[in-house]
Formats: sequence, structure tokens, C-alpha cells
Amino acid sequence: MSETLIRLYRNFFFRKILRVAVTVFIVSTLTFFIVRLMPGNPIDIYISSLMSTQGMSYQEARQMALAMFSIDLDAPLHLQYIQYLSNLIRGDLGVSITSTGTPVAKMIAEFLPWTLFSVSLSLFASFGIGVALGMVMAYRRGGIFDTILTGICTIMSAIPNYIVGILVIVFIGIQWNLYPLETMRGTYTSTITPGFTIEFIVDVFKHVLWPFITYVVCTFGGWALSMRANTISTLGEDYITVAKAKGLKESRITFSYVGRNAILPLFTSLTISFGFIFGGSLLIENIFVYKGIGWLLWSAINERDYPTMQGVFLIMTTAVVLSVTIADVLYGLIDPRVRRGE
Amino acid sequence: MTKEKYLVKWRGTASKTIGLLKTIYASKHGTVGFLILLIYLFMAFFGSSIRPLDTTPKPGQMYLPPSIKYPLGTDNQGRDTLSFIVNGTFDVLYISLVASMVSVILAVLVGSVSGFKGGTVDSILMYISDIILNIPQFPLMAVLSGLMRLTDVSLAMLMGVLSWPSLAKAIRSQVLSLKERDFIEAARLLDLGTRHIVFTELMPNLMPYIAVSFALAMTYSIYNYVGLVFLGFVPFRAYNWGVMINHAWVLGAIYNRDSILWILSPIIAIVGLEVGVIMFSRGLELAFNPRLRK
Amino acid sequence: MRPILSIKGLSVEYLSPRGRVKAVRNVNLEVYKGEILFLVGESGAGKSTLGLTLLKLLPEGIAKVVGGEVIYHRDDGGNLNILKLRKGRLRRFRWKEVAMVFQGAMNSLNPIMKIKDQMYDVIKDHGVRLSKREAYKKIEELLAMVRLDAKRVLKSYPHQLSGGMKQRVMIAMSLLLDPKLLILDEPTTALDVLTQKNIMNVLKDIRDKLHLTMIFITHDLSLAAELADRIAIMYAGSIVEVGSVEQIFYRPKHPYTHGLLKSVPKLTSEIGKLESIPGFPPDMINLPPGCKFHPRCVFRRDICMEKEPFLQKVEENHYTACWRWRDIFGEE
Amino acid sequence: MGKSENTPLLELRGVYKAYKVGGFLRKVKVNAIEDIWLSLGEADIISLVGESGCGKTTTGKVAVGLLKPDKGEVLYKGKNIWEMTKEEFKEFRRNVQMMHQDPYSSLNPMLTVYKTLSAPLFRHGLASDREEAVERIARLLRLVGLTPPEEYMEKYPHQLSGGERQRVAFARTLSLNPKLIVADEPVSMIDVSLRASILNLMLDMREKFKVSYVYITHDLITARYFSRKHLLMIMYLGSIVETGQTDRIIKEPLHPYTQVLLSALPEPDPRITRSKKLIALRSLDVPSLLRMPTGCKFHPRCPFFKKGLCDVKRPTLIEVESGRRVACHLYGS
Repeated sequence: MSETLIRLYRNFFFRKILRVAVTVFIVSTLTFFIVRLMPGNPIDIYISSLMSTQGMSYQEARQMALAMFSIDLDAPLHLQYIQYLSNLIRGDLGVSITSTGTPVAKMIAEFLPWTLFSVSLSLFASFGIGVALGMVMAYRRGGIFDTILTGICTIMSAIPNYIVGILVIVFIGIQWNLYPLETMRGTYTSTITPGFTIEFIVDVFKHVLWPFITYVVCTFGGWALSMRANTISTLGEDYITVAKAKGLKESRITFSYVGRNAILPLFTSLTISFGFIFGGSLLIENIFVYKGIGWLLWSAINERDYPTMQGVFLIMTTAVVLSVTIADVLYGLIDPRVRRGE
Repeated sequence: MTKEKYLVKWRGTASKTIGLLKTIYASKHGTVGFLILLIYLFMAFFGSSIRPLDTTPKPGQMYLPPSIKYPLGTDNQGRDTLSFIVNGTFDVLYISLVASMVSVILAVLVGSVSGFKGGTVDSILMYISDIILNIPQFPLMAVLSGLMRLTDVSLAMLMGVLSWPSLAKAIRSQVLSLKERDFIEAARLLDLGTRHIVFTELMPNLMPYIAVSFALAMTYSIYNYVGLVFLGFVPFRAYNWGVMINHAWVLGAIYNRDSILWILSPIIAIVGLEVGVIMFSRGLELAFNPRLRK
Repeated sequence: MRPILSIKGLSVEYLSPRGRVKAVRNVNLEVYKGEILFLVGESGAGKSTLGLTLLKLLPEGIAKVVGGEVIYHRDDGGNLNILKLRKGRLRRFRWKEVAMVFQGAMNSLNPIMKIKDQMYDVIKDHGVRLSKREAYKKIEELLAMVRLDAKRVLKSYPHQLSGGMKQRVMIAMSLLLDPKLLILDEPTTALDVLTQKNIMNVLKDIRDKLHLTMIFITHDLSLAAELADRIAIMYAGSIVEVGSVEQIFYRPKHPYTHGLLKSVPKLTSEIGKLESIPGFPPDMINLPPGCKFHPRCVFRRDICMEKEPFLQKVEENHYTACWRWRDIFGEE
Repeated sequence: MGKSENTPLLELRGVYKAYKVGGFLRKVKVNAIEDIWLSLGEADIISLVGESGCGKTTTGKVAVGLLKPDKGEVLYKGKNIWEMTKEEFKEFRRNVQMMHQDPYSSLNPMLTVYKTLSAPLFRHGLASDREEAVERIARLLRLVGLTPPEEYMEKYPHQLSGGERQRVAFARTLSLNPKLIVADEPVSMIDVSLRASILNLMLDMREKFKVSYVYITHDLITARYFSRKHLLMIMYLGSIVETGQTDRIIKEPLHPYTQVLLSALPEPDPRITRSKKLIALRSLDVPSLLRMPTGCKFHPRCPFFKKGLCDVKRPTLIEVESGRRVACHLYGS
């Protein structure tokens, strides 16, 4: 290998970008071959469904399918693959089968903001709650508050989030009738026109409330437990004893010395969770009929909308890969001990 | 082996097992978890003979409240809910056990090879696990099971194959730190052999981590499996907790206020199992670590 | 000589799963103004616990002072019972009157803050009336005193400094508020010989320039030989002998001190076979009755197994906790 | 050279070992030790002294065959250990053991003393059943001063004190009746009052079983006690800078580094230690192994530095008087 290549590889950012590219490439390849090599080729299935539902001839249906998948079915597999990749690079994810004619990219652009909105809201809230609780628990470790909360957090992080979602719907929405079921479900009321009106914004928040609570209830426990563990180990560090010996103010010790050191490792997890929660949204969005990207994937799978499925999955993976990469870079910036480029 | 020596050896194993149980018993969490798991195991193996599956619809007996005959009431077709809960146990236990076993075995293999060999082998293995780690697993499983009509075993395998990387990384870092310890070096110098080093020196030290990893993998697979069934992506078997929830959900039974027990039963069964596994793993962690014993 | 610190009947215990660890037992000790007092003992002798107690730094909930008091004598004649100080007053007392340099230079500094900020935090939180410029001038002076390049060190993070440099930073930091008493807990352990020598020289400079009182905690008799004015020997949580350097090294009056001196090899003088103290240090949870050293003592008699000896005067400033010192070592 | 009477037990000949720092495709080579020569016979002792990071532990690991040298040979009874047959290597392994510094890391926390000590006995056929093993272990424990042995066998390491652990570790090294023990800082983590007893124990084994030792330490004082009439080697940044009989080096150090080291060493005697004069270094910073100084490795710190010579030419180890070698431009040509 030439010197320049090795030097390039040693560059921190280049390595990160390379890793993103490789992962996205592998996942897109994977989805391509899964769809192509699956028993009961989706394209054949589509052709036969066109023939039976629309009464087209095989030739017509085939033409239609080709246009839809934007690949030449007669070409050998490797050429199809190259075609698919070059489409991808141009941002062309194909066209949805069920919502006839809509480009997948456009659908994703339509659904993604809702997931981003609900997920980031809940993630920051649960992170904040978890970190605060975790610190208090660590400072009062062994006490009643700590014992009870540790138990609650352990159990909460063991309960699947969709179970909580179902319980919310069943109890809050139906059994006790505390909250209108139609506001619990859906993204916004269909009779209100979207726009920057107070009415719409309030409506959006009313709809996001219960998915939000569900996310938070299921995730704050994990944050709290990690923060508790980190804080306890930080409290045992020599530099905390030294800070006390120095007669520093308690607030300064708590925030600058204990807090900052304990929270540091959590930032990485926070960034990574951000990517992963896109995948987890599948179940919650399904339960609350919240039309984000998870719901889109669910309906695409149910309706065998392969191009959409492929596209959404690719976006989800990219989100994770990007967030992992950002976490890496961020950590290098926050923690002086991790020097970049070495 | 003479009878005497055999007896000595047997007594050794027996007393070890008893010792293990004692330490689990000594931790409150461990005891509770152990008892919970015992109940589930009992249901899984003897449930069907004690409470056979009630499949005959009895239209007149829909959503009955709990009674001596039907302790958990009846479902939307007037069938015994308890029999469904009991008979659904095996499925969930079996699949999550297979999945977590596959996951933990792969994790231990990759993690220890990576940690031990180091160098290029380590770099490559870790690169692969990073890539798998970066693929959102639940959506991938949803897509695959939605497309492929997986059997129970292949689904379990798939879950295992997709979930090993994070455990492998944890094991690897453990192996890396253990490898540096002098007692491993001493064992090499005494020429005690690879088998001794792996099974007598290393494994006991890894056991607490493996036990916890196993429990984590199990909760994870229960989550995934029931989630997939609930979404309707996995072939139905009529008696399965996920299917029960799915039915209640899809058929609109949740809107009927009387159906509450039918919906809650599988939910409680799932939550109970998850909590039991977690608590038991805490007890195991203690049991495998002599330093934590008194 | 006026004492700056009086420790009276101090006992400290730790709670452990196996029982109470009697880390410090009935310690009585006066520290005089301007002296360098060495607290010498082996691992588990309770010397570090004693050091932490002097600043009321024992980990809460785990360690407990079960008796005694620590009186600090202020310059203006006022007396403070350190163990009774409450939050705000304790905080202002620490570092201003008594500062401490800890064992394990590696972890004494916050890893994610620049040295500059960690230094300045002390000045800020103690409300010292100095402008930022004056404060940094003082910091730079102190760094120069410990032979460090201030410009480079101040903008560094701890991981960018070597162990010896970190420890010197800590020494400079301990002097920021001109404390009257400096406690040094194994400040040179884990450092190389040459680095250790350098730290010892820095401490000598400080003694000569600032005339502060120092309590130096160590297991290493050689360091005591080099710097101490007075030495207190600890064993199993209590002080078994205290005296001047000369008295301890050349006229020890306790079998433990005697054994310790005989078990360390020397470099220059001729040596025969070293004799070490038989047996092992006692279990601090189940201490033997009577004199805690008796199981390892070749001179023990019945009384040693029954009654614990107290510190008895041997000569001026020299005390030993041994029933039989006269029989063993003879009168001076 | 045949297998004559004079064949040394262990020999290192011009051994080099480098570490690779960094991961995949990003490796940097760092020389841990360079050109190390060493030779010792039956019941011999060599003390290897240097500060942390000087390569003394690496040298020890190369000597026991845990690390393969990049260059140079390790000979056991005249045979290169890396060209031995499996059987020969097995014999070497059994006969050359190592004692570690940290008694908290050298014993497996999961195994009882009995388990730790019985494994090598069973493995090498020195015991065939529990009874025999117990008997042998009892003898070993008594040998290292852990009495009564029955009280120790079923204990876990965390139930023992540091001194007791180090004795168990020593019993383990003795379990296969080795001919040579490389002891890597065996007493540096042990209480002062127990150090002498462990060193004495090691010396007794030499008397009784003719065990040879390579004693690795940062502490010249214990090295002097341990190897008095035997060989002392001083290492600095991976190279040997001075060798000779221990007592003679202590009395009259030749290499500037040895001189500085001796002048800086505090001693447990106030009169001696306070009258010592320190030879000052030019710089306190130890150079990074990544940026090794040119010429003599000690030149940036050496009080007798000669510009144009010391920073250009690396001195070789030359014999300045019988039995004493120094690597310094002050001596010889």
C-alpha cells in the first residue's frame, strides 16, 4: 500500500467516514439481495398481482413493474445491482408500489420529521430525568429513596416499551377513560390544516403526549441506573476527595467535578440511542398510529411495498451509523484524554 | 473409576451445586428470580398436562370474570385464558433460550478469540461486530420475518445471530483485562495447557459476565419475539402470549371493558418473566464470584 | 514548643461486611509548630485513615469516628475541634489552615479540567481577594518553587503530565492559600527514585522558605531518615513509639520499631543476614488481646497478652507503648 | 561448544525486542530492549536494576520464553529455546519459572490455594490423587513458611494478606522444582517488615535446591542484599549501562547513571542519608521511548555530557576492569 493511502487511513475523520460508507454499502447490498433472492421474488409477485387485479397482460404488467422498480429485470444480477447502487448514489430510492407513483424518498421526507420530533423530544426528556435521578440516587446510595428507585428503574427498563404502550391505551384511553382515545392515536387531527397555527401546534403536542410518556417511562430507568453507577464510581475517585480537601464549594464539586466526569460516558450512549430509537419506533408508532418512519416501515412490510421497505430500512441504518460516528467525534471533543488523530 | 472415588467426586459436584443454590438463596433478588423462573419452567413442561389447551369456543361464556373454574376468566370466544397462558409459556421460553444461547455462544467465541489473538484477527472481528451493531436489529428482523415466513427455530437463530456483537465486545474487554493478569502468565509458565487455562483459570472469572449477558440476551429476545408476533410478522400459533395480545388488539377486544383480564394476563406473564430473568441474573452474578460471598 | 494540632484519644472504625475494622485506636499525638512529623507504619496500620480524619475527610457512612477529638490551635490563640466543624466553616478551614497532598499522584487531579482552572477554583471558592492577574502571578511563583515550567503546565490537562510533575502540581496547589499545616500522604509512592528525590528536595525547599508544619505519612523509613524532625511509629491502629529521628533510629524502645529497623537493608554499611519480624500483621477486625504486637514479639510475657500497653515516657520527647522496654532495651 | 561442564544454565545473546504500538495499519515500533547479554549458571544470581519502563520486565519475559526476541538468542543449557523440540521446550518450561510483582494479580481469585497449587502437580504427574497432592502441597506451604498448611489450603486469595499471597505464589513457582526463577519485583508490594523474610526464603531455596535467580527490581538496596557477591546489571531505557559484582558497583559506581541513582537513594539511617551529596541531573524528564535520544541514551540528563560525542555516538559495553563493563564515553576510547 502506498504511503499516501496509509497516511489517509491514519486520519481520524477519514476513517470515520470510511466506516459510515462501508456500513451503508453493506446494508444496501444486503437489502438488495434479500429482496432479489427471496423465495417468491417480489417483482414477480407484483407482476402477478397487477395481472390479477388490473387485468393487465403479462407484458404490460412487466413493463409497469420495471418502471416501478427502475431496474432492468432482464439484465444479469450484477448489472441490476450496479444500476441499483448508482440510483442510490443519486438519492433515487425507487417508487412506492402501494401509493402508486410516489417516490420513496418523498414519502420518507414526509414521515421522517414526525419521528424526529417525537423521538428527540422524548430522548432528551428521559435523559434529563434519568441523569438527575441517577445523581440523586448515587448521593443517597443505600437509603430508602435509592433502594426504591433502583428497584423501579430496574423493572421499568426490563418491561418492553410496547407493553407500556398497550397498557397506556387500555387503561388511560379505554378502561379509565382519562384521555380521548382519538387524540392518543394519530399524529394530528385530520380536520385541522397543518401549518404554523397555535391550534395545530397544540394539537400536535396533544397527540405526541402519550407516545412521549411511553418512551420516557421505558427509558429513563436505564439512564438513571447508568448515571447512578457512573456517579458512584466518580465519587470514589481520589480527585473528589482532593476537591473536598481543597474546600471547594459543594455546588462546584457536584457539578464540575462529579457531574461532568460521570455524565461524560453517557453522552456517547445518548448520541447512539438517538440513532437506534428510529428502529425502536416501529412498535410504539404502530400502537399509537403515529405516522412516523416506523409506522411507514410497518405498513410497507404489511403491504409488501418493497421499494419503500428498502428505502426506510436504509434510512434507519444510516441514522444509526451516523449517530455512532457523531458520538465518536463528539467524545473526542468533550474528553480531553481522547486525542483526535492518534 | 472406583466406586469410592466416584462417590467423592459426586459429592463434590453435589455440594458445589448446593453451594451455588445457597449463594443464590442468600441474595434476595436471586431467590425471588429463581422462584419466578421455577414457576415458568413448571408451566412450560407440565402446563399442558395439568391445564390442557381449551380450544372449543363457548359463545355464551365471553369475557367471564375470574372464578374457580376459570381463574383468569375467559377470552373473546369464551375459552379458558389460563390454559392459553400456561400453554404459551413453552414457546416464549424455548425461542428466547435458543436465541440467547446462540447469541451468548457466538459472543463468547468471538469475544475471547478477539481478546486473546489480538492484532489483525481482533481488528477484523471487531470491525464486523461494529457493522452488525450499526444495523437496527428490530427493523431488520421485522423486514426479514415479514418477508420470509420464518420458522420458530430459524427466527430464534436469526435473533441470536444479530444480537451477539455488544456482548462480544463486553466479553472481549473482560478477556483483555484478564489476559494481562499475572495468574494467566503463571499458568502458561507452569505449562498447565490451554484447556486448563481456558476452563479453570479464565472461565470462572468470565462466568459472572456470561451469566449477566445471558440474562440480558434473554430479555432482549423475549422483547423481540413477542414484539414481532404482536406486529403479526411471525407465523401464528394459536396459543402464544404475543398472539393473545395481537388478537385482543386487532380484533378490537381492547375496546370492550370486560376484556381487561384477557389482555392483562399475557402482559403480566411477559413482564413477570422479564423481571424474573433479571433478578435471577443478579443472584447468579453473586454466586459466581467468591469475592462477593461471605 | 507550641502545638498546632492535638489529637486526643482518637478512634476510627470502618464498617465492612465481615465486621468493624478498627483502623485507628486511641491515638494521642501533638504536632508542634514548624516541625516535620513523620507518621510511619505498614499497610493497614491506620496511618492514612488518621491523615484523612485530620481534615474530616473520612468517607461518610463507611467510616466513623468512635471517640476522641482533633484540636487545631489557631495562630490567634483560638482552638477549633476539627471533628465538630460544620459544613461552611469546615469548608473554609480546609486548605486555608490545613492542606493535604495525597498518595497516588495519578488520580488527584480532575482529568477533564486544565491545571489552570483547578488551581484557580481554589482561589475563587475561598474568596481570596486577588485580581485574576495577581492570582496567576501567585500560581506561577508556586509552580516555580516546585521547579515546574508554569507556562506549559498551566494549560495542560493532567494526562499530559508525568507522575512526578502531577505530584509537584499538587504540592504547589496545596500552598496556594498559605496553609499553616501540610499533610503529605505517601507523596512519593509509585514514583521512580530520581523523581522521588526531586520531590523530597522540593519539600526541603518549602521547609526552608516557608517554615510550615508538615505531617508526612509513609511506610518508608528511609524517607523519614532524610527529612523528619520527629517520628511516630504506628502499628495496628495505634502509635507504639514516638520520638525524635535520633531516638527512633538509634535508640528505639519498642520491639516493633527495633524489628522494623533490623529488617530493612542498607546500602553503604556492612550487613549480615537481615532478620525480619516473624508472622504477619494482625487482622484489623479480630485484633489479639493485650498488646497488639505480642503474637509477633519475641520478648512477650504474660502481661503483654492480657493488658494493652499505653505510651510511657522513656526520656524527654520519647515515648513507647511497651510493658517491657526497660527489660529489653535497658535504661538510658 | 559442546555440553561441557561450563555450559551456562541460561544465556541471552544480543537480544532485541520491540513492541508495536497502535492498531491495525497504524503500528509504530518501540524498542523495549536492545542488545541484552546475560549468562548465569547453577545457583547463580543476577540482579537486574532499573527504573520503570527501562525494559527489565521485558528482559525477564524474554528469558523465561514468554516473549520471543526479535533478534538474538535465548539459550537454555546451550540450546536455543526457540529451536527446541517440543519435549525439550517442555523441560525448559518446567525448569524456568517466574515470580510476579503483584500478589493480588498473580493468584486467580476464583481458585483456592489447594486448586492453585495442585494444578501443576497433577499436570506434570507429581501427584496422582488428592491425598498425594495434599501431602505435597503441605510440604510446599511449610517450605514457604505458611503453617499450619491445613489452614491455608481451602482459602481463597482474598482471604489472605499480601505477604501470605506472595508466599503462596512462591510455593507455586517451587512446585515443579525449577532450576531458575526469574523474580520480577517480588517484594516491592510487600510490607517492609516482611520483605527480608521473603528474600531470605528465596536465598534459602538457593542453598537447598541450587535454584538460580534473575532478580528484577527498581530498588538497588534490596538488589544489593540479594546479590551481594553476584552480578548486578544496571539498565537504562532498554540497554545495559553497567555490569559487575554488586558490592563493587555499589562501592564505586562507574556509569554516570549509576552514580546519580546511588546518590539519590535515601537510606534508613539519618546520619548517612543526610550527609549524602546528590549528583544533579541536567534534566528530570525521562525521554519518551517513542523519541529515543541519539547517541548515548542518557546524554540529555547526564551531568558529564560532552557535546559532539555523547549525542552522536552510542557507547558500547566495554570491559574497563576484570568483571566490570560500562557503556559510557568517559571510559576507554
